[in-house]
Amino acid sequence: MTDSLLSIRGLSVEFKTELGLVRALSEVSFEVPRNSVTAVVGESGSGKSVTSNAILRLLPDTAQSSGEIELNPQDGEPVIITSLDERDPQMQNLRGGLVSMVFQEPMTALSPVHRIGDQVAEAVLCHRDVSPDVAWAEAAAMLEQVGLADAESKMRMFPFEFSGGMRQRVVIAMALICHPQLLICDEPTTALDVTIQAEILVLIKSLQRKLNNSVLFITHDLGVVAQIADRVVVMYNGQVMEIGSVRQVLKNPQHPYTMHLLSSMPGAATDFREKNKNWSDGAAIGAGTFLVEADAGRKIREFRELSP
Amino acid sequence: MSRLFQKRLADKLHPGDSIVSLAFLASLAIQPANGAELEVPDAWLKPAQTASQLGITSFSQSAYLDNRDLPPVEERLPDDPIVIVPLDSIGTYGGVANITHEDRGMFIPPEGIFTIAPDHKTILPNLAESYAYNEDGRELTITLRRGLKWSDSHPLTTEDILFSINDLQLNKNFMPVTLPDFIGLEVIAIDDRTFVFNFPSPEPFYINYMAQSPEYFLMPKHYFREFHPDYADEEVIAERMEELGFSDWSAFMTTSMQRRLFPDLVNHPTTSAYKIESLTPGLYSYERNPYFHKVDTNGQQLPYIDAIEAQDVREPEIAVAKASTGQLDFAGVRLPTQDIPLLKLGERTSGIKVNVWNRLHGSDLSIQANMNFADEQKRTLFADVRFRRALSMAINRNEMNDIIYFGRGTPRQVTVVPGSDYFEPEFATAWAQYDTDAAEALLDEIGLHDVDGDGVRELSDGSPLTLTVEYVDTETPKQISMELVVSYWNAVGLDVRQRLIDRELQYSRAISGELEMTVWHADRTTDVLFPINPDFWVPRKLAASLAMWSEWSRWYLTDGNLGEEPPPEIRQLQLWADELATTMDRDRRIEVGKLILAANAENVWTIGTVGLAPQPVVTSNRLKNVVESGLWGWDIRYTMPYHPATWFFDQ
Amino acid sequence: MRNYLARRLLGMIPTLAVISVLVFIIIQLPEGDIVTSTLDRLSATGVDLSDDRIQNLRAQYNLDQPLPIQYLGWIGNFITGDMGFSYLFARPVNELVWERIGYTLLITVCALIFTWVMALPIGIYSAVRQYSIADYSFTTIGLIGLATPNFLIALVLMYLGYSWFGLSFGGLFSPEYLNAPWSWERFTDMLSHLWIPVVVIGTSGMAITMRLMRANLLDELKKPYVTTARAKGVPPLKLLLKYPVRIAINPFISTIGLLLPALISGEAIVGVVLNLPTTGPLLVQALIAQDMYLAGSLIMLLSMLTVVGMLLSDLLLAWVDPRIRYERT
Amino acid sequence: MSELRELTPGQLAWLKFRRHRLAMIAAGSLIFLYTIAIFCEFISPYTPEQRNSRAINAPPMDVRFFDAEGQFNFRPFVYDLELTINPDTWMREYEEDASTAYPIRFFTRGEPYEFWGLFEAERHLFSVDPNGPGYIHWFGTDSLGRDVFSRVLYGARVSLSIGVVGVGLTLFLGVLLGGFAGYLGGIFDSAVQRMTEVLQSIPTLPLWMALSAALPAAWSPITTYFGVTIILSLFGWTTLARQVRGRFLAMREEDFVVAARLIGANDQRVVFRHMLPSFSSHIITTATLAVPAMILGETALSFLGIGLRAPVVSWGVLLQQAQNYQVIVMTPWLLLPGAFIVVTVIAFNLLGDGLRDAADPYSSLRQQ
Repeated sequence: MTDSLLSIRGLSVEFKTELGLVRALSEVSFEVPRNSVTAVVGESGSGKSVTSNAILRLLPDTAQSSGEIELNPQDGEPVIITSLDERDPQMQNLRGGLVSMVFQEPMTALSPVHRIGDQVAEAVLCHRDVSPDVAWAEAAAMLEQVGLADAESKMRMFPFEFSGGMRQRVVIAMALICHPQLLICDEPTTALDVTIQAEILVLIKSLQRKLNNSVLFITHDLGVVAQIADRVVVMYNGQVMEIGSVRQVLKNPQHPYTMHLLSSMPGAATDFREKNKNWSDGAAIGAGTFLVEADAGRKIREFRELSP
Repeated sequence: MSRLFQKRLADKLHPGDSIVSLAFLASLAIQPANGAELEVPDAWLKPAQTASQLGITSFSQSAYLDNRDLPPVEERLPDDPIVIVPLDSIGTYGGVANITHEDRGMFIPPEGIFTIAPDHKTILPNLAESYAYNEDGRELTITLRRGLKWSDSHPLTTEDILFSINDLQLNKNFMPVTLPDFIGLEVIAIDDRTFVFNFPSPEPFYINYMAQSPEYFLMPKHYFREFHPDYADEEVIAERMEELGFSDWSAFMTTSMQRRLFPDLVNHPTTSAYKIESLTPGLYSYERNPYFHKVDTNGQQLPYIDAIEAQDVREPEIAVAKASTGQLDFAGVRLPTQDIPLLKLGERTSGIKVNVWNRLHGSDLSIQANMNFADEQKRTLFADVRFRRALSMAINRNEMNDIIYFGRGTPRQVTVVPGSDYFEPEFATAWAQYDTDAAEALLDEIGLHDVDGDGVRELSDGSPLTLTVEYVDTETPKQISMELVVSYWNAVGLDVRQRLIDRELQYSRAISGELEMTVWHADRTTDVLFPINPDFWVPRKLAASLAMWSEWSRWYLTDGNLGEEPPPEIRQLQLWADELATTMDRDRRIEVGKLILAANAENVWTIGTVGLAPQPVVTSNRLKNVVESGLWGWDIRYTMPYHPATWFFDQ
Repeated sequence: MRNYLARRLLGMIPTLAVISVLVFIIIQLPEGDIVTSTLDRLSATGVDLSDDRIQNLRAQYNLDQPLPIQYLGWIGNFITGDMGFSYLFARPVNELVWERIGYTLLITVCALIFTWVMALPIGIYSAVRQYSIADYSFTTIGLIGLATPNFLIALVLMYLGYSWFGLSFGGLFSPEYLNAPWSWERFTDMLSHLWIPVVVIGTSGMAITMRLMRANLLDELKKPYVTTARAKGVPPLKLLLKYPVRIAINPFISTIGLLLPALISGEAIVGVVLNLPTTGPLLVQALIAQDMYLAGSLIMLLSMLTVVGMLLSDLLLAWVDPRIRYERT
Repeated sequence: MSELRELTPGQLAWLKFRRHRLAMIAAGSLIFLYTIAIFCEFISPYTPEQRNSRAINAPPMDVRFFDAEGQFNFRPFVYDLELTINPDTWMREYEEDASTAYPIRFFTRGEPYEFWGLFEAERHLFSVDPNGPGYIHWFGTDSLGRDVFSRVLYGARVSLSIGVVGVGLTLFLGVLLGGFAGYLGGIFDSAVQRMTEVLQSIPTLPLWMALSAALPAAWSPITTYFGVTIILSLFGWTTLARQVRGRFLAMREEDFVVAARLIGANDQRVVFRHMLPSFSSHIITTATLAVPAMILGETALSFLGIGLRAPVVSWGVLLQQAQNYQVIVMTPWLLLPGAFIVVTVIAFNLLGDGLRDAADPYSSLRQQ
């Protein structure tokens, strides 16, 4: 047993569909050490999002998972998440408490009919027994931290009055407000345009240092990986291809797929057309609790074609 | 009175019997009304005796009227009140009767100057103390009882009669068309309770008319004068109408006149046993009229029952449901014959009593083809006696009787009831036998052949022939009957369409001759109305019930100014009718009456189906003194001869 | 918000105008309607046409004027609150209507509430437990309600109401309370009768509402913000009610407007069967008697109710849903 | 790695629809009902107007296999009924007379009829004792002694067809107006918009009533039938029009339409060749869900006595004769047409749901 915050052992996930079982993850195992950023990289459908959702048990009921996910918080008993029951109070305090998540789609990740402030403060109220005012105040502070100028007034506004970047900051604030030990970022920047993207990345990194928690960063973009991660997990088609430190993996990849992946990316610079393509795929996965399976199927077929 | 009836009376009467004694009942056979015999107190058949005649000196009132700072009952009653002998037993005061709007005319019949005896012929004085015709029948002198009062205590005098006739019936604004019965009528007041009618021609039956339609003669002047331009200031009236919500004074008064059955529509003082206490859309509440002019044989002022709640039940089905489940104390009007089994079921489960009376309708249906219809082809067809006979003979009346009337009706044409002086059996049976071959033969003879072989006859010129029957499904089972009739007519190759319409619409369309064919129920079949209103047999009136010859009637009514001149045989009818109403010679009268009916029997101007049909009359078990069998119909104002004022609750 | 309201109010005017024309045309449709027949009647009986009453009649409905004038006359009176005179009842239409419209509204609104109180929870349940036995059985029940002709349910309920609770047939009150002044007893007595029409009319709308709610909620449940909230650790029930349900309900507020006509239609026929003191039976009578001015005014009035109802529902929607509120101000 | 199959959209839809068991059942029963409606003359033992004066308000008869001795007969039979009118209760009482049994025979000659008004025929699917006194009333008889079973069957033809014909009209109007409104936009659009708005804010039943009350009495049954149908569909089109319009607005901008325009296809062609097909499935669904409204509408009108008129037999007309308290207590079998209405309406709704799910490309395939 290493002393890592999160360890995933032999995690497999299958989705029931009319077309039979579709396997999204098979035998995935990796660790997330403390106080570091671990990136899971791979193209859409490789199962990274499934993995992240699996950690918070956010998979649709059609999913059947096997394997083990263990969370090993500081000053706390290790939790086998996979063995927790949905209704288990531990589960509630895990979600958003110990582990929280930033989503890919800031546009839809916030409820359109509730005020920003309420949505952020709610996270506090869900986990700590404090008065609404206190929660509100904390929310304000957090929003300031994620760089939302004059939060107090902004908190009274509704999401649709915000730009994508601002919303993503809100989502991040919401995720961090309970000082989780593990922050999962599922392609948090893909939906944003380049400049904003950079800001957000910087923000996440700095906050990670500040709050010294761990980040599990899901992305398809090796450029981003280079920018932010300490360790990398390369996934493809529901399997882990390669694990290692950023330098090692990017400098001399072992696995043919990793090489293929690197070659498909012109340097660390990010190309805009690339963005758009991934954007649409990403959307499909991010929103696609329902489309994942069909999507996965498609990807798998594609791969058959390109690798003899 | 029929000889039969007199004989029966003779049998029943023994010397020394007090006329008041309830022990002796006269029973009259009202026609072979399916065996039903009507048992009523002998006294009901004679002019009611008064308290003084019976030595009744002390009078009592219902506790309902105590401490209402009313004058004592003696002062409220007429000086010498009429005594009504209750049917079975002296009643006790009290109770509230639940009925429906439509039955209020039956629970509270109008109290007129005259009333009708249960033999359905004799006219008896009511508010009148005495009356006398001069020998040529052109002059009728009437004396009202002493001390009569309206329900608001105001004395009832000749003033009111004069007002009703001169200021209403003869007022062009109020009655744009003077009713024939008032044309040329002249009233002279002798004193405040004696007046004289002078008629342009002999009117031996005018008392029948006054008994059957009392409202025309009794409008309370002291109440209505405030609304009458001849008495009150136009502006004031206009304002009153504004707040009462009527377009003008005549509209306001017509409301109470047009709906003759419901004189209470406007809450004016009345002579009836009950007066309106409050009006709401859902409910009319009545309370006893403290000035009612009748007492029972113990000197108790009638009526026995204190109050009446008449609910507005629009749907006939609901009326039936309420009646059969004991939610009404009295119901008759909208109870169809076919529902008798259901009601009888209620008799076993819901504490009600189902009395089966007989409708006086000569036929439940009077099927009428408009011989004055605008369409030339149709009118000539309808005017052809062979066509009408064919229609009549195509109808299987026995089957109708079995299917609709449980075999307890009488298949017959539209004619008077058997008890009538004018009745002859063949009037009822002429052209009434079921003979499709004969019917088809006649249709062929007229030239209605099925040219294109589709099983439907075309007109002689080959153009299609469709008959359209529009009618109101009211009082008698018309819809179900017409379903059968139409199927019979289809069977002889006639294409018939039918549709239900509303009463008001039927009225308008009928008298303006817009109805091609229609259906009504044939009343005016007793000696109360037949002699004065032989309307189903003679074109002399415009009414919803008479759509077959509106133009000829109009011609008659307007002395030939409007409408069409009728053909000789029809004209002859009108002349006979005039003679029937005016002749003072009894034998001649009966002769003429029979001539009219005979002509009708031959020509089938209106087609009958089944008559003298069973009429369910439901009473709650606690309601007493209601006759078990009687005649039911408009001629006698339904219950007028049976003294509803003597009905009471057996606590 | 204010100018949005103003815009909507202005928008109502043309709508109502068109409706009124439509209604007027309908009034003119049947040949030989009661007013004209009354005229025929009077003139046919040889009255000279200078007679006051005929003049009143003609004047009241401008019968001797060309149609457009007649229309203007009618609508003019209507706007000034005079709905004319009913020949069928020989009373002013206003009286007839005002004594009844209240009950119509009462029943309609209760029916609406009933529909929602029953349908929404069921809808939510069967969305969350999609394809469960309960889901199916509720759907079926709802469908039966939708499928059974209103008057049939009415008849049967009326019968059961009598044989089980000894209720008097039809009407809104037992005879003894018909005339009584308002009191607690009278009120409860009314409730004991009210439920029948309310249930009858309500059930017809239930199925649709149920299935709409189910569909909406199913869509909302797929939205990312639900996952966000879950990830935030909001407990399941609270999450369900606070987010997806809250949003899925909004559309219904806007369907009030669409439900109203249906409910009022339903009321019309149920009123006849149950013999209610509402506008429904009045309308039916008027139509069958072809007392077209009474009928016309009634239809016009009911339509106005609906239009106003729609406006209210939109305002309500704007009030609960910030998105709409903002884009409209 | 699990086995994966390639599916065409059509196959996918059918697959989804088949999964929708209720919809399948609904489709089945509708097919059944319509078949009955089509062949009603043949299937029903009697004609709707045929009276049996020996059986007035007779209750449904039991069709038996076992006779009085408990003997099993291969051929089902009914006993003769003795009618007596109870003198006290005035009730028509029917006694089964076990001594005379009438076996049910198939493809017998009976009351002649015109099949679809085309050719004369007199074969009926089944009957008892064709020219003898025996009779069979499976659903009982009405107050005129007419066979309820036969009448329900004939009623099915009218009621079911009214739904379809009416919806046909509705579709035509809705798609036409909605389509062009959405496609052309501008004045036409706002005009149609206003119109739908107006029509939707009028309570339909009163309008229906007003209009059908105005139908002349002299109209032949068939004309009245069409009159009523048209009236019913006159206000139904608005909903569809709105939806169609919405779809068009959305689609007008979509590439394939723009493309079609670019290659110079005229409006009409664009609308009907390119846009309509793209959501025909949606239209079909809406149509299916619109049918019940029609059927219920007809019922309501007939109930009020301003819809169809005898001799036309529709379920509504049948119920109109069975609308009262008396029927519930004394002759409940007269309410059977109601059951048929309920079944039909439910079936159409379920079918509609099924089609909707099947047609919706975004609805998922999932286990049930």
